[in-house]
Amino acid sequence: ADDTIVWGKPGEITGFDAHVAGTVASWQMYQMVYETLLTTDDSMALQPGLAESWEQTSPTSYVFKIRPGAAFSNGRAVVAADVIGSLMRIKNPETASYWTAQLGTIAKIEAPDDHTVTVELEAPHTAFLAALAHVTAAIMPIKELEEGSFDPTSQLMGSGPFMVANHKQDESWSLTKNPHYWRKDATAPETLSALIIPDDSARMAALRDGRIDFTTFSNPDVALMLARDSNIEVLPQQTTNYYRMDVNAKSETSAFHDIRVRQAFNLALDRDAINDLVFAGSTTVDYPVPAAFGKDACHNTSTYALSREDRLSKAKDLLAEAGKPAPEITIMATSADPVYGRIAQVAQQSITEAGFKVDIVQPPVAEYLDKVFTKGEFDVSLSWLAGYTDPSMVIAWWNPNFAIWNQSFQEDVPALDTALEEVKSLPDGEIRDTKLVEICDMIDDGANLLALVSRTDYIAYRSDTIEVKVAKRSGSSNTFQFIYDFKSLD
Amino acid sequence: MFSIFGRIDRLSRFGFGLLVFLILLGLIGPYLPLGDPMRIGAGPRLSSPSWLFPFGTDELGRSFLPRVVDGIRATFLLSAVAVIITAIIGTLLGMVAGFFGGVADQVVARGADILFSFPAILAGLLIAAVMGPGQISAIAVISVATLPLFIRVVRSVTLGLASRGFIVAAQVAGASPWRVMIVHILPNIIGAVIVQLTYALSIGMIIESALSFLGLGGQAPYASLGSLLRQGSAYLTFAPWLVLSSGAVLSAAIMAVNLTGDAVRDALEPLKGRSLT
Amino acid sequence: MRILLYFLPKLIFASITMLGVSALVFLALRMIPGGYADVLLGPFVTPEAREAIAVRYGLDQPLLVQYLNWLGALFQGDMGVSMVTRAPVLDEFLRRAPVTLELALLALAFALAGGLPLGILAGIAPPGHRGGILARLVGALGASVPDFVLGSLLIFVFSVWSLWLRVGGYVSPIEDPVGNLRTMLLPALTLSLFGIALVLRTTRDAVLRVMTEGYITTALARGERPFDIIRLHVLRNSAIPIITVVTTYFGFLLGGAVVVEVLFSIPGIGFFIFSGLENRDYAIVQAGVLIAAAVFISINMLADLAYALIDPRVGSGRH
Amino acid sequence: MPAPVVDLDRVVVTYGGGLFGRGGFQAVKAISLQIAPGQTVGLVGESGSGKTTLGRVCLGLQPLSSGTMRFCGEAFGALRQRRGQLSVVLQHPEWALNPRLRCGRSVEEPLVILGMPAKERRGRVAAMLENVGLDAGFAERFPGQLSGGQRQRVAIARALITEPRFIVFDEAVSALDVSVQAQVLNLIRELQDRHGFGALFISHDLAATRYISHRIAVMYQGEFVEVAEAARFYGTPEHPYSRKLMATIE
Amino acid sequence: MNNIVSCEDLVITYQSSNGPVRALDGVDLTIAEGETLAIVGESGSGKSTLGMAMGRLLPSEAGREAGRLEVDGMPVFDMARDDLRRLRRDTLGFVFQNPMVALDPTMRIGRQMQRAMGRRARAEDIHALLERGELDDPERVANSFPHQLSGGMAQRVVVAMAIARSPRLLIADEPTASLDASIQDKVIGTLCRLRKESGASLVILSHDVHMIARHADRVAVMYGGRIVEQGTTARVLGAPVHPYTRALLKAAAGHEKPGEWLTPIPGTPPLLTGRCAACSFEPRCSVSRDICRSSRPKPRTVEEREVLCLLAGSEAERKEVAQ
Ligand SMILES: Nc1ncnc2c1ncn2[C@@H]1O[C@H](COP(=O)(O)OP(=O)(O)OP(=O)(O)O)[C@@H](O)[C@H]1O
Ligand SMILES: Nc1ncnc2c1ncn2[C@@H]1O[C@H](COP(=O)(O)OP(=O)(O)OP(=O)(O)O)[C@@H](O)[C@H]1O
Ligand SMILES: [Mg+2]
Ligand SMILES: [Mg+2]
Repeated sequence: ADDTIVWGKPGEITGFDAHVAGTVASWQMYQMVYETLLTTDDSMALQPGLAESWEQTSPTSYVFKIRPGAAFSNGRAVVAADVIGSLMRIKNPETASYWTAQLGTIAKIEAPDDHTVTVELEAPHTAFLAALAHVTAAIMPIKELEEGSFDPTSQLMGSGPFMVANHKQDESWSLTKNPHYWRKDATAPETLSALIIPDDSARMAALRDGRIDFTTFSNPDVALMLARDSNIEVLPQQTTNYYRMDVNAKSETSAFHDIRVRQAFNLALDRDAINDLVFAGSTTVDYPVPAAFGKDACHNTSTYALSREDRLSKAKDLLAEAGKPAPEITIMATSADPVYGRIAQVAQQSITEAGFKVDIVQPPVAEYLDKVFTKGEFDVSLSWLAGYTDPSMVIAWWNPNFAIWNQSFQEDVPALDTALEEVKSLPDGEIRDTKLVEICDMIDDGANLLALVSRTDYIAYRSDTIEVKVAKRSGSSNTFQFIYDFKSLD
Repeated sequence: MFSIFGRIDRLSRFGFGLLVFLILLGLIGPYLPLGDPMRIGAGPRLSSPSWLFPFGTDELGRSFLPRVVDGIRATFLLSAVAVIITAIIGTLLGMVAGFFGGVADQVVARGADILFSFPAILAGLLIAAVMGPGQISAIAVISVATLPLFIRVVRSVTLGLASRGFIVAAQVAGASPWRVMIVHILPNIIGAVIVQLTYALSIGMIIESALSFLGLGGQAPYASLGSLLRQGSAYLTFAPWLVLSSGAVLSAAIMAVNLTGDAVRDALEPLKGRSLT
Repeated sequence: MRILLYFLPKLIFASITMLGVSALVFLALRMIPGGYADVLLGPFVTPEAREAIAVRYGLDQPLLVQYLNWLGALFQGDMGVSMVTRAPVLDEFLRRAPVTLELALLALAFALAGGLPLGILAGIAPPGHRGGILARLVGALGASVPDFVLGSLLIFVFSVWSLWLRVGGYVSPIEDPVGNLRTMLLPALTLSLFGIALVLRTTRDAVLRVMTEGYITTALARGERPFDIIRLHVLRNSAIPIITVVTTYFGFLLGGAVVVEVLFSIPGIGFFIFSGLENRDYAIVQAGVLIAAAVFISINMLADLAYALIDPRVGSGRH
Repeated sequence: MPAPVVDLDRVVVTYGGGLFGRGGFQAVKAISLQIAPGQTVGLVGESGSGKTTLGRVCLGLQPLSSGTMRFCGEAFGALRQRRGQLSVVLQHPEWALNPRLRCGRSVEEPLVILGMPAKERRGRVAAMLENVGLDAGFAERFPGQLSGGQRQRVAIARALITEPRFIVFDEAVSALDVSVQAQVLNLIRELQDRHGFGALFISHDLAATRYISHRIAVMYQGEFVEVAEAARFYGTPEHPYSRKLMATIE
Repeated sequence: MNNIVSCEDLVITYQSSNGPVRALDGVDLTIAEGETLAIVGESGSGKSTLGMAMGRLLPSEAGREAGRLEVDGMPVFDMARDDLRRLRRDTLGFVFQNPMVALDPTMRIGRQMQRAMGRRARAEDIHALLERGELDDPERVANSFPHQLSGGMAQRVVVAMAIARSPRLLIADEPTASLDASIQDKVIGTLCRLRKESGASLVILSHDVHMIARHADRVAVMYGGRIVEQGTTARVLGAPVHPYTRALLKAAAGHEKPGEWLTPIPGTPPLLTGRCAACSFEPRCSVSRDICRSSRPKPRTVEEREVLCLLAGSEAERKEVAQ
């Protein structure tokens, strides 16, 4: 009866610092509290956020006008200093933010007045604006931070629709409406509480018995499982994210040190089978440049264009050529989500047909990350990649000088690096698309980071208790970007 | 053996029969025409039990029955290996502690206490975290959890034996401590060890499946009964046969071991009741 | 005096055991692949970021120094801070302790209510008696159905037919006592089945053993009624093994009910340690395991005390 | 006169005590005793008077708190050096033999420990079993298939197989029936005549002890209160405690 | 003279895992009011079974196959539970072999005494009873737990408990076997004194012939589940006629002269599985004849005692004794 909606949150945040934490479980919570300068709409076009308008005055300079009514939850208005301080904090190596590189190189950032920020980049960086639209570039109350009344590593305080009233780790969050939120027509309820329920079945049960009003799933089968409940709706949200496999080209002990074995692996992977058997055909085969962007840059590379038979025979030939007709490999997937195990098993079956001998291990996340990104002790690793809101952002991952965390396993291809550098500064358009095709060919040839299928989020909610607004497509795991327009029906 | 069988009651006999059946099933399962446990897409995804797929199919369209049969073998094999290794180590340590006493006893007993004061599943989580998930760490976890069991029992039985005439006689005759332990003590504690072994086996099976259930046991597509349960639990409400079948078989397997353990114990140290009138 | 003399060595041994546990946990945690930096940053770990986080939490110091620092802080009641929330670990534990305690007490109550009477019945029933066989069957079943199997079954039943009970989650009993019961009953039942079997089997064995003792014959010979014999002689004399397993079981419930807490998403100690481990949140896991072990050991010492109160021979050096 | 097989000189045994060895319990208090070859010394006394402890001292199983123990005129040394020279027969017939070994194997055990070749052993075992009045078939039986008296005979056979110089019988006949007790007592007497071992016969049954012993020591709270020729115990012994014991057989 | 116990052809069999064991193979026995009867025999002869049968305290695997046993005129094996309980409580008193086992280790002596005396017993009553049992410091004893007493004291407590309700029949199964030789006599003395005071009948089951000779009025010798010879102590132990009784006396150490040899009974006692069709002592008997192997002896009266021997009193037998 009261004005509350309850979110069934699948995982607890991994830290409070929005400029640092790199997990979706954290991002989704930050989005309730923080705002970014820009945001995106239903079709992933950039939209005003904290900046009510912006202007690109040259290929390297931007002017942002900060929204007059915006204020942090303590009532203090958001001013240019907060924007500058936040961006500088991300840039500060001591913060250890991974977002530094996505922002490009800022030469100068200034505030002509309290509501204007000008940024001068050293070189053109097409994705600059898109990078500002990701929650990692959240605008924090810098004054309070400097005064010491706000500690971003243990508190959340932003200008977003909600503010934190209470947090019990691993148990629940209670958020109340930010009284100073600028969107005065927001229908959001007074309280948003979140219950942490990691288990899919338990979350479904909670949805059924009304303890939670909405939640998310990554397993497409939930739609099937919840179909019988007429008061529960399941909305698929297409994302630019996709499942991917990293192949360890660096390790001498891995069979994949030989590029031909990598290519054979890439060819032998049956992406359609993954779609059919793991996702019941509900998703699509995906590419280094995600399908959700509507580009067809990678569609004609041999890995995707050839028939399964041709691919298999080509793969076998490559293996024979490499003198390794039956390479022994291990696919590492994390145990965090059962979907990984399923993908790995289907992949296992499909590449076994080319002659590979395949094992699967599913260590916990921390171990997985350590083995893959720090030690480079693996053959194949399975994970998913955020596609963000601009093709050049995600594709930058193929440049190990940019994605330095990939250096443990990614081969450095100078030609590809150059191309990727180039594409960063090309504005969207035909020239860029041609460049993307070229890049896709190189990526396919290197067979080092492989795209598999796109990752759809499923938002399930109780149609009898709340009204939701969800973007059809989302680029930055910005699942609940319209939370301010959710409505409680009871 | 048969005389033991004759002496036990119907419930225990049922358990023993069940155990034999399950072990046989696990052993000859791969040669039975049950279908390929690994074949993805052998049938439609998540179809309910039918003649073709008696336990239904899983979320990758694999027939679930052969997977469960495979799981029986995996679960038994892993737990048995773990428990037998542990029994050997525990028996040795317990015998040394009980027979030599003094410092050796203190060290072993304290060590057992330390192991014992970790709740098994916490120890399991830690070990699986250190060693990485998989069969080896599952074996280690089972060992850590059941080792104190063996040490304690063997130690106390050995203590009881130490003052017996034949032990003292052997010592007086000049037998070395190792000779006394191997020739005289070991054969006399083996019964107690076997009883513990069956209980440890059932504990081992529970731990193995609990670890697999948490995703820390053997890795897919290898399937133990616990990992099948984990796999099925994602579809609990939609495809309950996955959880129900693997859960029922797992419980039956553990029960068979337990009942057999009871039978062995009843045969070795019968406890006769007495009526109260 | 007798009890004090009997207790002192146990206290000393307990502290040695605790020291061993602390060293083991500490070492184990440092051997785990991956650290909090990985968890916090996801895939975006760089050596610099890792270093920054290590410095922030003092993980850059030599192991021995870290261990001694930790122990030193522990003695002052400081268990460190959680890396995720940066809140004192002790506070977090104190918040969760009531949840786990409630769950454990409920499960224990069920276990005793079910296991004791059935165990006594099985112990005194003549061979072939129907009640005795039923009790043994319950015992065999209870010891054989793992908690996550039973838990899954209950989740299935109660999510398909939304009967009054609720699956998963947690409601504070202060805010909503009925809601609390609705959520806690299923996990408590799940945990108690094994307890019922444990208590039942132990009770049966202990009663059977006691029934062969001479003083039962003596009591019969002086014409006591069966009820009095059970009340006066059987219960007290079979209490020690029963107390032993009940305390072990309770200790397990307090520290090790991880699977059920995870399964039902109950924010208790077990779940906390579990996710602390997933997050490589060292302070939580160290403190958690240590607390679990301390609770376990103290409960066992309480049990020792109970032995000494029940059996006058304990600690007197004669048996 | 040959040296006594066992020669105890002011032997003291203290049990336990606190953490620092204080407040121990003196189970044997400054006892001296000589046992000559071929002689049986009976040891009687109430429960807890230290009989078993003294027996263990004579076998070299019990560390001394003070005093000395000499064996055949020499310092005792380690048990292993005395292989084959000592034996023991304890109470409880059901615990006397390793239930998992065939009786023949049990009797053979001391010879195996001595390292005697297998061929030689077989003959000795058969002869020894015959000596104790059991036919050779008993070698193949397990202790579970024997009566208490038979078991005690096998235990005696095991004790004698190495022709030891000294044997301790600790309550060796106490658990046996009168009739069987007589069998075993006679057996021990006969065998001693033949083999000439020295023996310590511990019992709280004065009747059996005086039947078998040459000398009897009465022990009370860790001390000898009377040591006298066995014949003395057919008359009136000196010490009141001894007289109390005598009363039970009149 | 009234008989407190009368037992006719009592057969009791244990169902064990190795098949049935016939512990009593037809026992005929009467016990008079106020007398002290000793039952002697080797281990396994059935003494305890007979003693326990008098209170129907046998374990559940034991069953009566045939015969009749009446205690105080009541058919023990055919009575209602409550009546049986009343019989045990008011008419019978038991003293078992090991007092440490017979007393509940977790209950103070006073409390256990009270259970035996009845709810209304006051502390003074308990102390008085303990004093009658020759326990010097009754207050301390009543406040003690069993393990705090010596064996002799504990057995006196058990004796005192047995006479708490002035039973008419006291049954003592090896009452001193677990005690030190030096205190055995004192405890048995206490028992006999208390019996005399209360005028009850006393049955002592034992294999200690010396002790029996001193305390019993009448002796019954048991062998193979039957009573093979019974009569007054002086007659049976002084001039035995059954070959078994003679052998038993000759085997017991204590009466030999210095240097003299004992004469053991060869062989081992029988373990019956069914009704013994011959004389069960025949295989060990030094005077046996063919007839002993073919017919089952019936009770006969020879030289003023009842004997189960086909040869007793015969010519051949007498010659044997003379040797
Ligand atoms: N290992 C031990 N530790 C401490 N005290 C002991 C130990 N063994 C024996 N005692 C004590 O030493 C004393 C003498 O014991 P011992 O066994 O020698 O007596 P005993 O005369 O053989 O008695 P029994 O006739 O009951 O066998 C007893 O009071 C006993 O409690
Ligand atoms: N519970 C039982 N189960 C099977 N057989 C039994 C049982 N109790 C006694 N017996 C057997 O019954 C026979 C008589 O036993 P009982 O105990 O009456 O003899 P006893 O004369 O009292 O011997 P002891 O002097 O050893 O006490 C023995 O052969 C014995 O083995
Ligand atoms: Mg002794
Ligand atoms: Mg008896």
